[in-house]
Amino acid sequence: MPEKPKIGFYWCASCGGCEEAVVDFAEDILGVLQAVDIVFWPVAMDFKKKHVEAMPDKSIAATLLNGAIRTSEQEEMARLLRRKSQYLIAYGACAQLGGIPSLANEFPREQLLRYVYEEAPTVVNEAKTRPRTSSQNNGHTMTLPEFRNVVRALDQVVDVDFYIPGCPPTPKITKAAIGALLEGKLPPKGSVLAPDVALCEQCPRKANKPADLSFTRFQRPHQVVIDPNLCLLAQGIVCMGPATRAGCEAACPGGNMPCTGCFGPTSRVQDQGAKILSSLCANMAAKDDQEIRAVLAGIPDPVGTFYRYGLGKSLLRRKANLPVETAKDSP
Amino acid sequence: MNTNPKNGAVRIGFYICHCGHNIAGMVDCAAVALHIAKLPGVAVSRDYKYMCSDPGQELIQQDIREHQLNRVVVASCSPLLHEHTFRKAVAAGGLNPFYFQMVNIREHDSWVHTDRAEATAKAKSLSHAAVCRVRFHRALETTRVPINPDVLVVGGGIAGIHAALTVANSGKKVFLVERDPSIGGHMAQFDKTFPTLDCAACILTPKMSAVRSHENITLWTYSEVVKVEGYVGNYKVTVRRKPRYVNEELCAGCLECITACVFKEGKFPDEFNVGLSKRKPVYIPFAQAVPPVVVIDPERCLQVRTGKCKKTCIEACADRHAIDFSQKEERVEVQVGNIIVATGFKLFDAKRIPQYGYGHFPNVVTAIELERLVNSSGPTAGEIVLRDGRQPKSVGVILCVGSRDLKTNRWCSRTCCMHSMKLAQLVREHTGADVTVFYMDIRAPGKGYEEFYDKSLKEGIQFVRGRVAEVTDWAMAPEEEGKLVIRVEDTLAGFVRRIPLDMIVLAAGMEPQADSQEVRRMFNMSCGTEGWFLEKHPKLAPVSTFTDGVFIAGCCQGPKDIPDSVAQAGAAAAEAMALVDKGYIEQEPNTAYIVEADCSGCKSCLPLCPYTAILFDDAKQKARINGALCKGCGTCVASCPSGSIRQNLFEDEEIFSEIEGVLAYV
Amino acid sequence: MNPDATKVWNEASSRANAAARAQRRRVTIDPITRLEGHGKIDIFLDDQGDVERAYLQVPELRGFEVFSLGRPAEEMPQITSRICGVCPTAHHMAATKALDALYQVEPPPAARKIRELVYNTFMVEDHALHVYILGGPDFIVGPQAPPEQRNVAGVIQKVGVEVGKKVISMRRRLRELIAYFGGKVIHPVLGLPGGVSKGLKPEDLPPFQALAKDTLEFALFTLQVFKDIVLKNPDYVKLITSDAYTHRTYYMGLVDERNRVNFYDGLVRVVDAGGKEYAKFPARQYRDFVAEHVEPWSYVKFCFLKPLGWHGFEEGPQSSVYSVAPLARLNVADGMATPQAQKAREEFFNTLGGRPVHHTLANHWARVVEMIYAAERIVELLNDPEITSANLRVIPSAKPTAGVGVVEAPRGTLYHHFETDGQGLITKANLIVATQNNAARIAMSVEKAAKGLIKKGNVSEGLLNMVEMAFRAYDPCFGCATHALPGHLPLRVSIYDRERNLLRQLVQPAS
Amino acid sequence: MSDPKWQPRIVAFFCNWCTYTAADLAGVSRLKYAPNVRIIRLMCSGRVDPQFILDALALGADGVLIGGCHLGDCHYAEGNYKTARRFQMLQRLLRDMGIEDQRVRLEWISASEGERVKTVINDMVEQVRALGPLGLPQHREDWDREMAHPAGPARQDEWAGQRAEPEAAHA
Repeated sequence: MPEKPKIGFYWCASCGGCEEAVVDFAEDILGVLQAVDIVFWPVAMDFKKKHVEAMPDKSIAATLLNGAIRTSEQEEMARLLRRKSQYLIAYGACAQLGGIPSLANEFPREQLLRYVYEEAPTVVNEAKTRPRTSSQNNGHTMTLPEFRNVVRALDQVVDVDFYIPGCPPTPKITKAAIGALLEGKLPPKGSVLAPDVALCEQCPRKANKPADLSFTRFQRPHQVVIDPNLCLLAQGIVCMGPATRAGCEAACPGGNMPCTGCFGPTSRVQDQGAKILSSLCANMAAKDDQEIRAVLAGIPDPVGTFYRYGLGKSLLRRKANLPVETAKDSP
Repeated sequence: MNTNPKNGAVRIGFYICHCGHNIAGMVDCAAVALHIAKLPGVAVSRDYKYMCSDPGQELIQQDIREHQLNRVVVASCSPLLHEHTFRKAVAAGGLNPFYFQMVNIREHDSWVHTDRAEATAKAKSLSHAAVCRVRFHRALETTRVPINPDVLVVGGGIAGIHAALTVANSGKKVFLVERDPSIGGHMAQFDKTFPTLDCAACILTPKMSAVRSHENITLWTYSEVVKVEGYVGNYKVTVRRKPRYVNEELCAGCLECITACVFKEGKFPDEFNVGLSKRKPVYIPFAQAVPPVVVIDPERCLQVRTGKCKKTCIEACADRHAIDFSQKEERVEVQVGNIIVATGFKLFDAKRIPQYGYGHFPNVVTAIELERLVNSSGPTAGEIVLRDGRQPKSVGVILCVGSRDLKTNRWCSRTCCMHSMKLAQLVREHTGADVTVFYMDIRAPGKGYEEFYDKSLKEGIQFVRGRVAEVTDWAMAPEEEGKLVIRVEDTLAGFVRRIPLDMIVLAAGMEPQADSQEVRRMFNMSCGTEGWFLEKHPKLAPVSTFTDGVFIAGCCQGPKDIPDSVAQAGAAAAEAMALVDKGYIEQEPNTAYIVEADCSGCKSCLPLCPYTAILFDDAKQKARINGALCKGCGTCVASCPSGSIRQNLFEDEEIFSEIEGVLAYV
Repeated sequence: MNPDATKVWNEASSRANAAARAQRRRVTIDPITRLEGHGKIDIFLDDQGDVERAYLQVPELRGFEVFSLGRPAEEMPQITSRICGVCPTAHHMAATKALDALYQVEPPPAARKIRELVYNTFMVEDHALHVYILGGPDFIVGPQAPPEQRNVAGVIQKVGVEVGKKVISMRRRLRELIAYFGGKVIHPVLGLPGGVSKGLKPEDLPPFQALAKDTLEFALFTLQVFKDIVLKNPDYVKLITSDAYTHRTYYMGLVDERNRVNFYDGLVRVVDAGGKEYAKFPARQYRDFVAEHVEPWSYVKFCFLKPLGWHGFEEGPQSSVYSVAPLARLNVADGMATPQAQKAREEFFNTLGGRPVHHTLANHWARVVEMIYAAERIVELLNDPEITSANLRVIPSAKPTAGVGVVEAPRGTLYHHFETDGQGLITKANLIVATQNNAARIAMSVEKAAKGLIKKGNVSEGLLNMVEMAFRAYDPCFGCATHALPGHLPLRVSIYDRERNLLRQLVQPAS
Repeated sequence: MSDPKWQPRIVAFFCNWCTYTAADLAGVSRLKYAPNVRIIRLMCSGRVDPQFILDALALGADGVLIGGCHLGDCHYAEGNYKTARRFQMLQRLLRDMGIEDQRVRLEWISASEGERVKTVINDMVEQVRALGPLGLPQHREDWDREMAHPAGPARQDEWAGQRAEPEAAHA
C-alpha cells in the first residue's frame, strides 16, 4: 500500500481552541490517524524544528496552521512550514483573518505593555521592570522572543493555499476538508473550505425572519429576553449571520445568542464589517440625522462588533495613526 | 497574461478625443494615449480630433476588425452625452455594445482645470481606470419594455393645450388635467398678443373648444395629479377630481343658476379678473371657459358650507338637474406611457417691492390687471380708468419688477418688455394718455419684436432708462399734487428725475409655481434651486427630463412667450409620440441580479427595493430579482451582506478595478 | 612577566579550562531550537555541575486587558474565553460573574444552577484530560519509563484500550452537554449578566441524567485506577512525599459558606503553611490580597500576597508566595460538599499526613478527588426539579460601574475585573488567571526539583522528566498565564554551565 | 511624510442623476476647481458600498467624496437615505480606526448645482491638504518592515499595479 500522506499541525498566536477542536474529533480521531500520518503536532507530541528542516521541501502533504502571527518565531515557523508543505492551510479564524487577537491592531504595542506591566491595578512594580528580549539576571543572560507591533493573518506573511474558518472550526468541516484533501478533490487555490453562502441558510430561525425587516432600534443581548425561535435581527439584536459564511450550522443562535461572525465573509466579500454595516444601516427606518444617530447608538462598538474576528484582514487592517516601534524598543 | 477569467484574452482599443481644442487645449492627448498604450491588454491606443464624428466612429470599427479588439474605451465628453453614440459604433464594428467604457475628460477635466500638467495627469488616471474596468465588462442585451400609447398632459395653459391637441391629432389618447375649473391659463386673460396685436381670445378659444370636442382627449378640469408610479411606457397616475357640485355632462352653461343664486350680487373677488370684479359662489370662470359649465365655490356656497340654503340654484336648473351637492371628491387612476408637464408659472407678487407702492397706492396696478382693464370683456368693458373713474392722462410702466433683481429674482422674465410695450400701445390707443416706460434694457429678440419696439417709439411712447427707485405720492412741486411720482435715475440723462403720473403699471415677472418642488418630486424631475424644471440637456434635449417618458413644455421650464411655449409643446408632443410609435423602450441593462446558489435567503434586501423588484421564493428560500421591475439603482447590491446580489454594468469587480485604476496612476 | 600580561594570561586560561570542562560535560542530544510558544526552563550549573539557578520562562503575551477597552461589557465572556481554548468555560464563567457584579444582578436560581452544571461538567472533562493524557503518563506509565512510552498511547497500553475509549467517549458526552447550553463547547456563549441565554428543555433531561450517573461512575473508577497504579506503588508514594517536590507556601481557593470546596462561587480563602486561615474575602476585595510581580526574563507576572510584599521566590515563614489549583483547594477547605468526595478527601489527607499537604505531586490525587465532587454535583443538579425552569434571566437595570468575578478554574483561582462607563463599555480590565497565581511556586518547584535531582552535572532523561513533573503537576496553562497562546504549552529545558554553554535541552510536549 | 510634491488624492462616487450631472454642468459652465478629485459614476449613491470607500482609502486615497441627490429627491425614491445612514455608522467606524471625519464626506448636490460641485471639491481638497497624506499603503509598508521578509503589496494586480514611468508622470 502507498505510504500515508503526511499531515502537520502547528500553532501560532492562538488560544489552543483549534487543537481542542481536533481533539474533539473524539472517536473519529482514530479514523483520521489510519488515513494520515501526523508528522508533527506540538501540542500532542514532541517535535524538533531540526527534523522539519531536514525534511525535503514539499514533503508534508498539508500543514494545518492555526493562530495569528505576532512574533519572530511564528513568522519563521510559518515560512519553514510553507516551504515543507504542498498545501499550507490556515486553520481557524486567527490564521485566516487575524482573529480576536488582531483586535489589538486598534492599539499601540506600548500601551499594551505599559498597562500589563505597570498600570494594571494589581501590579506592584515601582522599578517599572518590563520583560526584555535580553536581560541579565545574576550573571545569567536570559532571552525572550520579540513582540511585534502588528497582529497578522497567515496569508499576510506567507502564501496560503486554503482556509478552514471558524473560532474554532467545527470537527465536521475539518473532517470534510481533510477528506477532500485525501481524495484530492480540492477547490481552486485560495478557497475557503466551507459553504460559500451566508449562515442564514443554515439557521433554523430563518423561517421566522420577517420579509420587511426595518430596524427602529438595536438592542444589546443583555438588555432583552431573547426569543429562542425568532430571527435575532428581527429582535433588534445585531447578528452577523447574514454577512458570515455558513458551516457552523448556527451554533451560537443555537445557544440563543447572535452570530458574531467567526467564519468570516463569503468569497464575494472583501470586508465583512463594511458589508454588515451596509446591510444593517440600509434596513433602518430612521430618516433624519438625529434619529439615525440615536438608533445607531445601539451599536456602541462598531469595530469590535463588525470586525470581532477579522480586523487583521479587514481592508484597513490596523488603526491608521498608530506608530511602529522598532525592534530595538523592548521587548 | 492580459486575461481575466471571465472573458479570455482581452484586447482593448483606447481612443482619446481632442474635441477640437475643448480637450486638446488643456490635455496632452498624445501623452495620455502613450501612457495607456503601455498598459497590459491594450492593443490599440490613439488620439483623434473628433471621435464622435463619422470618421472617428469608423476608426473604432476598423480597429475592431483589423486588431480583433474585444474592448473599447473612449476618453472624450460626458457619457450622458455620447455613450450611446459610441456604443452604437462599437456594435456596428461587430462587438457587443457593452464591451465599451467611456471616460469623461471634458466636462470633468479639460473644461474645469487650468493646469495642463494636472489636467493631463487626471486624464491619464481616469483613462487608466476605464482600461482596468472594461476588461470585466460582459456582453449584455438591452431589454424591450412595451409602451402604453396613452399620454398624460398636466396643465391646461396654451402649452398644455397645444401638446394635447398635437398628440391627440396623431390618433393617440390624451388625458389633459387642469387644476382650475377651466383650461386656458394665463393666455385666456390677455387682451391682445404681441407683436401682431391679434386678439388672444380669437386664437385661443378655437383651440380650447377643439380640446373639448376632441374624441381622443379626456379633459379633467378642477383636478390635480396626486400620485405618479411606474416608469417610462408604464406610468400609473392618480388624479384627484375636486367636486364642482355641477354635473359637467348635464350643465348647458345657461348660467340661470348664477342669476338665481341667493346672493343677489357678486360678492367675492373674481379670479379671472384678478379681483377687479366680483363673482357669486356659483360662477363660470369666464365667458369662453372650457368646459363651459358653472362651478360652485365650496368656500363660499352657503349650501356646501352650512347646508342651510334655499338652493334656488337647484330650482333654476330644475329641468336639467345639473346641480348636484352630493358630489364628493374622487380619485381616478389612469395608465399612460408618457407624461407632458406644462404646469406654467405664477406672477411675481409686486407687494414684495414695497417702494413701488403696489397695494398701497390704488393707482399702482400690475400688467395683468391692466390687461383685464383693456379687455372688452373685462370688468370695465375695456375702459382704462383710475380707481376714481377718471381716465388717466399719464401712465408709467415699470419693467423688471421681480426680474433681473438680486433682491428678488435674478432671471429675466423675457416677456415683460414686449408685454409692456403692447400695453403701452393699447393705453395710447384707448386713452391717448402719455405713456412712459421705465426700463433697464429693452429685450426684443423675437421675430417682429424689434419692429414692434420701433412702432412703440414712433407712437410717441417715452422710454426712460433706469431702475425706478420709488413711487411716492409726496408732492414736492405743484405739478406733482394729486399724482403719483416716480423717482428714478435717468441713466442716459445722467441725473435723478421725478416724474408725476396718474397710473403706474408694474410689469411683474414670472416665477415658478408655488408647489413646483412637490410637482417636481411627484414626476421625479430635477429642478434648479429657483424651481424651474430642469431639461435633460439645455441645448440637445430641451424638453426631455432625466426621467424617461416625462417631458416639459412652456413656462414651467423657464419664462417664455407664447410662440416659444407652443413650439416647446409641439416638441414635447413629438418626443412622446416618437416613443409611442416606436412601441417599446430599450432598457439600459444595468439591472441587479442574484446568483441563486450564492443567496442565503437572509431577506435583508427585500425591503430595500422601491420598485418591489425583489421577490422571495418560498419554495427555494432564496431571493430573486424581477429584471423588468429593476431600475438599476444598485442599492440592494451595495447592501447584500454576503455579496450575493450583482449588478450588470456596475459589478463589484468593475468598480473595485476602477478605484484601483484611478489610484494606480500618481 | 608583567602583571597585566599575567592577568590576561590567567583569564584566557580560565576561559580555556571552562570550555574544556564544558566540552567534557556536554551530554550530546540534538539541541532543539526554540519552538514558538514553548515554556522554557533554563537551568544554570555552577562549576561543580550542581544547579545554581533554574528559571521557568513564558515567552508570549497578547494583552486582552487593553484590546478589550471600549468593547461592550456583555461581550467579555466571549472575548476573554479566547484567552484559552482549553479552559474557555472558566474564563467565560468568571467574566459572566463579573458582569453580574457590574450590573448588580443576581441570576434566577435556575440560571445559577445551569451555570454550575455547565461548570462542573467542564471541570470533570478537563480534569479527565489531565489525569489520563497530560499528567497521567508520569504515574500511570511511570516517571522513569522511556519517553516514547510516556504518552497517551502508553497510558492506553497500561490501562487497556477499553479504558482509553471510555475516556474519549466520556469527554465527548460531557462536552456535548456544555455545547447544549453554550452553543459551542469551545468558546460557549451562554453567559449574560443576570442569567444564561438558554435553558434545559424537560424532554432533554433524561439523557443528561444518564450521563450524570455514568460520570460519577467514571470519576470513582478513575480514583480506583489512581489507587491501584499509584498508591499501591511505594516508590510513587515515596516520590510524591519526597522533599524535592515539597514546598511550604500559602494556599488559595474558593470555599462555600461552610468552608467546603466550591468551583463556581463562594469566598476566597487563604491558609498559611500551617493550614491556619490567613484571609477570607469576597472577590471584589481581591486587590487587597493579590499583587503581581514582574521579572524581566518572563512575560508571565508572578502573583504574591499583597499585604506581605514580594520577597522573591522563597518558601517558609517569610514567603509571600501562594499556590492554587486542586491541592490548594483541598488545603484551604474544611471539607467536600458531597459524600463520596468527602470520603476520598479523608483518605487523601490521612494518607499524606493531614492538612495542609505540601507535596506538589499530590495535585494529581487531589484532582481525582475533585472529579468525584464535580460528578456528584452534576448528579445533584440534574435531579433538581428547578433545573428545567424557563426563568433564566434578570434584565439588568442598575448603572454599571465596576465588577469582579471569580471562579476556580481547573488550574486554580481565576479573577476577572471590569470597569465600565455608563453605557457599559469597558474602561478598565484586569485578569488574574490560575497559572499566574501559581507561577512563583511553579518556578520554585522546578528549581527545587532541579537542585534536588541534578548533581555533579549528571543529567539523565529520567531526571529531567522528574524535573518536568514538578511543574506538570500544576497542570499549568501558560496560555492563561499570559493571556497568551496557546492553551497548554510544551516546555523546553535547557541546561547551561557556568559560561552559559548549552549542555543539553529537552522538550516536554504539552496536551 | 512631508513630501513637497504631495497632492491630495480624492476618489469621488457620484450618482448619475444629480451629482454627476452637476459635475457635467460645472464643466459646461467652465467653472474651475482643483484637479485632485477622480469621479467614479454610479447610478445612485445607494450603490456606494462601504467597501468601496474603505478600498479607496486602503489603496491610497487621502479622501473620499460621495455625492447624491438631495434627500427626498432621489431618482430612485430612497437610495440616498440608505447612503446617509451607512455614512453615519461608517464615520464612527473610521474615527475608531484613526481616520479623520473630514477625509470622508457626503454631499447632496442636485443636477443644477454645478457651482456647488466646485465649492465642495475645492473646500474638501483644502481640508484634506491641511490634514496631510493618509497614505495607508505606505503605512502598510512601514508596518510590514518589522517582518523578516515584508510581504508584497496588499493586492498584486498587474493591471492596476502598472505605474507610468516618472517622467511621464507629470508630463
